[in-house]
Amino acid sequence: MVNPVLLIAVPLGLAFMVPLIDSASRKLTRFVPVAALMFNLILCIRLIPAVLENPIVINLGGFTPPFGINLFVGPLGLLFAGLISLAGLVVSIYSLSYIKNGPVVKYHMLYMLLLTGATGVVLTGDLFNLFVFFEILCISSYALVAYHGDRAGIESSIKYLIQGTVGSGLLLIGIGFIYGIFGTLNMADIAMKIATVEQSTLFVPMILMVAGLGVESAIFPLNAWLPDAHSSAPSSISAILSGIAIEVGLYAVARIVFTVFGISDIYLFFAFLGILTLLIGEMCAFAQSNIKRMLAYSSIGQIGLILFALALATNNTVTGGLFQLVNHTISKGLLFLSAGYMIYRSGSMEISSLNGMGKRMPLTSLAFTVGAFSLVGLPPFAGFPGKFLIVSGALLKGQMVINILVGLVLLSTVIEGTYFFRVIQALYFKDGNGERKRAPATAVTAMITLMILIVALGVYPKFLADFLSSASSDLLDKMSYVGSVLK
Amino acid sequence: MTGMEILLLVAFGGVMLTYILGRISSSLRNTFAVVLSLVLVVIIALMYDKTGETIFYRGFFGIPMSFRIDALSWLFAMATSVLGCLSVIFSLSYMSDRKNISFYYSMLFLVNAGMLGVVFSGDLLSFFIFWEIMSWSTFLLISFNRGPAVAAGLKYIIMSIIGSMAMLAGTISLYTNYGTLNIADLSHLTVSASPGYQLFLLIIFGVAFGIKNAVMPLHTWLPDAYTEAPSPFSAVLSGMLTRMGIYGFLLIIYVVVGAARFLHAADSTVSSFNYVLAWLGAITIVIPTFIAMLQNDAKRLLAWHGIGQGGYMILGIAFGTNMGVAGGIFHTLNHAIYIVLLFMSVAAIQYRTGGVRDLNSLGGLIKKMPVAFIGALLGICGLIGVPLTNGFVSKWMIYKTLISGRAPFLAFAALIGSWGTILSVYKFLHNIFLGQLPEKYRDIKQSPFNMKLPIIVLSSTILLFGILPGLPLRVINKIVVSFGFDSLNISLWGIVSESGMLNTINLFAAILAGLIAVWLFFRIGARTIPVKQDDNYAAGAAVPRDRYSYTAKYYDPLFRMISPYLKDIFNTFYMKIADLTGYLSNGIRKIYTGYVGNYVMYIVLFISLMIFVQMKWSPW
Amino acid sequence: MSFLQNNIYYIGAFGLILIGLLIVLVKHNLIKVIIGLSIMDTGINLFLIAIGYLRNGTAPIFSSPEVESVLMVDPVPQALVLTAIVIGVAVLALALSLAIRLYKHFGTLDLRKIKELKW
Amino acid sequence: MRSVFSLILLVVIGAGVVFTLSSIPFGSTSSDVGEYYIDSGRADTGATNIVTSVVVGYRAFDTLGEVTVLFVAAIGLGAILAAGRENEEKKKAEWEPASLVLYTGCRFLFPLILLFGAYVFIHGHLTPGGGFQGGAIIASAFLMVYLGCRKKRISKTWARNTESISGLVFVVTGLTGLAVGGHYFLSNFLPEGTLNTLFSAGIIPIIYIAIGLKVGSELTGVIDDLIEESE
Amino acid sequence: MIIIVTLIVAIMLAAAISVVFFKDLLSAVIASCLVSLFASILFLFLQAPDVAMAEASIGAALITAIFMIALRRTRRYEE
Repeated sequence: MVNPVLLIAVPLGLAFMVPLIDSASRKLTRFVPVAALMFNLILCIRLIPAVLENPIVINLGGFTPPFGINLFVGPLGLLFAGLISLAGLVVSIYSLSYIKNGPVVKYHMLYMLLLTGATGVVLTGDLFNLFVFFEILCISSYALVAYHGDRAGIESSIKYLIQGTVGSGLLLIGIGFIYGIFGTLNMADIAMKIATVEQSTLFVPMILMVAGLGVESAIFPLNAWLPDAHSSAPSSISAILSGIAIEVGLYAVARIVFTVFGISDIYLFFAFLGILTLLIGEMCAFAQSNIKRMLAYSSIGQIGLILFALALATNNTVTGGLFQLVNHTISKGLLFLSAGYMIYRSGSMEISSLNGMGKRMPLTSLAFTVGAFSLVGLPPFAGFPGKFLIVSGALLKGQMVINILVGLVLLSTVIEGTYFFRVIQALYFKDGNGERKRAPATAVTAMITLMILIVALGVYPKFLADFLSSASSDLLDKMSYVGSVLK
Repeated sequence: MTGMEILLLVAFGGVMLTYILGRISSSLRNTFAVVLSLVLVVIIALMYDKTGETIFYRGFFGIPMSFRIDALSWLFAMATSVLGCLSVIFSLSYMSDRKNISFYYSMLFLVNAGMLGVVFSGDLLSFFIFWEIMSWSTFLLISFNRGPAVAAGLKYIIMSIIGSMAMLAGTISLYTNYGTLNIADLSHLTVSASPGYQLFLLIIFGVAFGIKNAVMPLHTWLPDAYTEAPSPFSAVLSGMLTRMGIYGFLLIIYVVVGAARFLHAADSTVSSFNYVLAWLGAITIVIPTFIAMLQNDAKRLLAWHGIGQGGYMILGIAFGTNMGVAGGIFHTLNHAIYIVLLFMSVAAIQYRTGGVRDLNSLGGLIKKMPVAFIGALLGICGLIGVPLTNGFVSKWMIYKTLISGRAPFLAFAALIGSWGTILSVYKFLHNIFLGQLPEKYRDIKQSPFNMKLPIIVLSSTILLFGILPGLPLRVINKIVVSFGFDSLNISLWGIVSESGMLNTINLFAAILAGLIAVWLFFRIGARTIPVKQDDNYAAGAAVPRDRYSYTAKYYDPLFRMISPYLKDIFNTFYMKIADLTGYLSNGIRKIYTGYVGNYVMYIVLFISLMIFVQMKWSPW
Repeated sequence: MSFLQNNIYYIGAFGLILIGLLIVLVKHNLIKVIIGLSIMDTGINLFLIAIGYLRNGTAPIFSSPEVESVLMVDPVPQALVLTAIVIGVAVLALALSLAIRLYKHFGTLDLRKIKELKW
Repeated sequence: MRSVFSLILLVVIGAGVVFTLSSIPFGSTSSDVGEYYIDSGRADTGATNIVTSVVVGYRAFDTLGEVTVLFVAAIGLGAILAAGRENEEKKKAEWEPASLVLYTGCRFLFPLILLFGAYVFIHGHLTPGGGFQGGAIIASAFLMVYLGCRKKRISKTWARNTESISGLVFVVTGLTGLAVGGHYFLSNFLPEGTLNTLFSAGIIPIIYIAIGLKVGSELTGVIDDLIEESE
Repeated sequence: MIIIVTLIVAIMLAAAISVVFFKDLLSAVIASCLVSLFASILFLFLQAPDVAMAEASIGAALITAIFMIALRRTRRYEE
């Protein structure tokens, strides 16, 4: 059996090695992330059968869980790890040609470490360890947002940094409270002991932790960094931030709220929060004329939708939410990647500057169109099954409040459709000028891979549904989580 | 593989193949397109009188997706494929000098395939999926012409998404309640549904289909879309695509909910829904028809008539007797035939005049383009419902239903509609074909053969169905029976019923006799001398030779009288909503002020608000 | 006095945290905001250590192998704080390098004037 | 106005915190995990400094992450400063040379401080201190040289290679544990030796030395980058 | 003992608050250095010598140095 700790250790080791490799051969460094993420992807795929049978619990350093740190590789964690490797691989291939200027070696190191941090967050079973990996994720994204060193990048990076640091500070205070109350940092251990403490005591730590993680996961009042950072980062990084970083944040929120605390009184509140995030994100995106900002706000909206789905906490909705999450990673990645080259060619982020791109860059425009269709939830693309599952799960609950929220979800889809179709019209049905020029082969490879994935998932969602279903029970079934960690 | 699977495979496979062939050679693509559309017609024709259902896919979370064929879907599929075929043939020369023709053809086939998928769907899931495919591919075609078409396409797709979201909600609600989406199963299961739930289903699906069929308050996408789309596609759009809404109404009211069983029970909620729907249909007849009268754009005029005629169909279907439903379905078919014919005639003229469709700048083309004239003439005869054209039969059936169903106001509304139709389409015919020929059109040619062919085919169909309505009515009767109504008594020549019957052969004889009499009268007693058109008395002033049009202000006093009442207030209303959404969004995004201290403030505010609520009320 | 005895460290810790937050909220000079973040970090560290304290405990170090386990303070928060301090300095260094860049681009550190990205 | 509003919000948060703190009385909480570490830390890891046994033994994975955080920050800082530097012309500021006393003092003190730093991290498992503290002390030695001797610079490649080699040592030690030491990442595969001697506690000194070098070189690199920037 | 601690806490908080009011950023940096320094003394009181060492060497020394380098490059006084 392969050991899941390699998912973190190998990219980390390779990242440490990059300066040495770099002094040996300049060209080789660019391919290090590709190799590392390929390795991770293969590892994830090989782990699937074992994980579906039983979650793998790795005790690091050989100390049993409440005393040592453990990795918990359940279906959910593996789903995220696989998604991170997949998106990371595709984007790293894209970056090969997209990132040409600036300190390229440092870019690839930071990029790899960002993904390592994300993998660590989703696999760890220890609260403080989660914080540490979260910091890796955050700090590398601060640096990557400012990668180009231009005005916008630096400005958004510093704003992101301030908010992110406040958020992680709050998270650390929450962890401190939790340690003070329970005397342990192991999530399974805390989950087991949660019933021994009066509920009201746990409120402040929980809200601090949710707020801290919420900053990264872009839940409504905490997400002000997102549009700036996503719009001014290099497009490959925007794709990763949108597709991986905020999802991982959401994972952490869900893990803490559902598995660790698991007190169902608060779930409905999160459903409302999700809808609020969804509506605000979509409406702000509606009013944008800058394409990357529009995509960024749309990410906020999608996160709201996923949060709503997770917060309903039934197997169906969580499966749907996870499906939507997978879809969002792939589609938004595709959108950012294709938009990246279109912006590169046209030299401006205004939607009007993309007029007539359908003629000049047909494949890139097609990629954008497919991504947009998928995100809006049109069949036969990957967005539809997710939306279908979410709505059906929510209606199955049969509560009037939730039915109304579902109505709002559908309403927001209309808004989302409007602004995406506006861009598609600009691409295809408005006249622009410029010469016809293809995106480079690496970028095309990346986009075609994602397009194939979108269509495949849309046509045959069952492929993922079973796995997602066990992932959702991994998230919701607190007892089996506790049981498998603390044998 | 059953026939339906092969059919859909051919339809969707053709989309790709058309595009790929288009990259190779345009003539190859054109040949392939014609062959493909003919193949579709043949396959569907071979399916006549079959019923059955096959599951074709379980990959969507294990929900079985199936195809189903019965008389209803066969009729719609046949109409779709034939009109699609004619539209492709027509496009061959109409689109020949445009850009992106491969894209045009493949999207046309995609729309067609989507419609075929919709009508052959055996469950609501595949129905929804094909419906969506149909919707977004339509969107890509409506904006094909660029310019103002962009706004039209956006309007269309927004309303279309609203409709499909409503449909999604309804579909999923059915799924969560009954655990299946198979239409046949659902029709048994919904028997026990509460009246409230039935009403909910009808309303939520009604929104979706009402938008597609442009029922009055939901119609605003249609005029722009019809006007701006490429003309051969406008024909498909108005002939079949819009009428998928009618198919949907039939499916939801009479198949899924099964309203025929209890429609006329005293306390049925469904009957009140249908009553409201019938009134909406009546409004949809009257107002758009009169708005049509105000139009000076040939396609826009036809578009408004498209809405108005949709009202007749709704009226017939909603009234819910066997005669009414049959009339509604028949009118759908007839409308498809004559409106496609009219659009094609307009398109032929556009083709030769370089895209002109302004009624006031055309005229006198009758001698230049006689085929188009005959097409337009027969088309408007059908539209009005002149006896011996197909429109007459279906309108007769609807009138008869309304009168024998004691709904005088509805009947009156329908009648008013017909009156308005006559006024406005006469203007249409006159301004294009009669009157004076402008100088610049002195030497335009006949339209090419592949444009004439569809016009001739459709014109003869109008007469055929007008004289022998029994042909389509047999199929329609089967549909009506399958809904649970009593069978109609149909002969090849018409309909036999207890209170008054329709016999078109008698009519034919009478009208023929009348025509002969009139012809003889004028032939024998002719005392006229031909004068030139501009040989006119104009208060002493010389009449301009080039442009003498006494039709520029057609019906002007009438316009001045009615036009203040005929503003499209719904369009204004929706535009207001869109503006409002824009303002609101613009306001909301102002919360991201750009000052990072505020952003941190939001974080702190969030936490302290939570803590405050918790400490004050302790809800947790 | 017993109130102080029981709460003085908590007061100190949360005093620092809240003052740090206050600085971030009301000051608009970037350097000051970063100082605020650093003060907040210090406060958090103090809070964590205070949680692990055991009255009359000794430092968790066995100065000779013979010493039996006496009353010792909890070592876990200390380990956490070691980590947190290093993370703090990492973020701080990054923030200051960004501040230098920002100053180069905008010629000011006043966050109210750095609002090119908004809405 | 703004500050008053902020104060109100912070007071509310403070109230929530006070409420929660009432269930964590100061100075009397004891955690099972902490007690376990104190009781069996020596036996498990062989370090007499229990904090060290937690940092490098029980929670070594955290430490790996933490080293990575510092690494990320150092690279990120380098990237940000480098990205901006590309598009501006180099200008060399004139440094006022340091006085002779300062110069000599710095040069004299520098090896001593280095030695002290090394001592701190080598004895991390025995006495207070460890890799982070030692690394920070080493970095401050370099800082002193930068400030006092002005013109001295450490070689960039040297620092970078130290950084990556020591990082690699950490990871490879962990992977070796995975390979030979009972199939756990970062598990101890070396003999624990006798308590309270320098060569004891298995892999802990190795890791702490690696950490010390890494932290030292990274912080030095950070300072170097910043100073270079400010020239 | 408790009085000393209280005094240290008071000074520390005073130093922290003074950051709000200093116009000279260098003074603010020094104040934050003081905060770290006193915090490290408190760590010592709380029986955490490791942390005290780390805070003194990193928090008080290195961070202050980095701040000062940054201040050299930017602007010393708050606008």
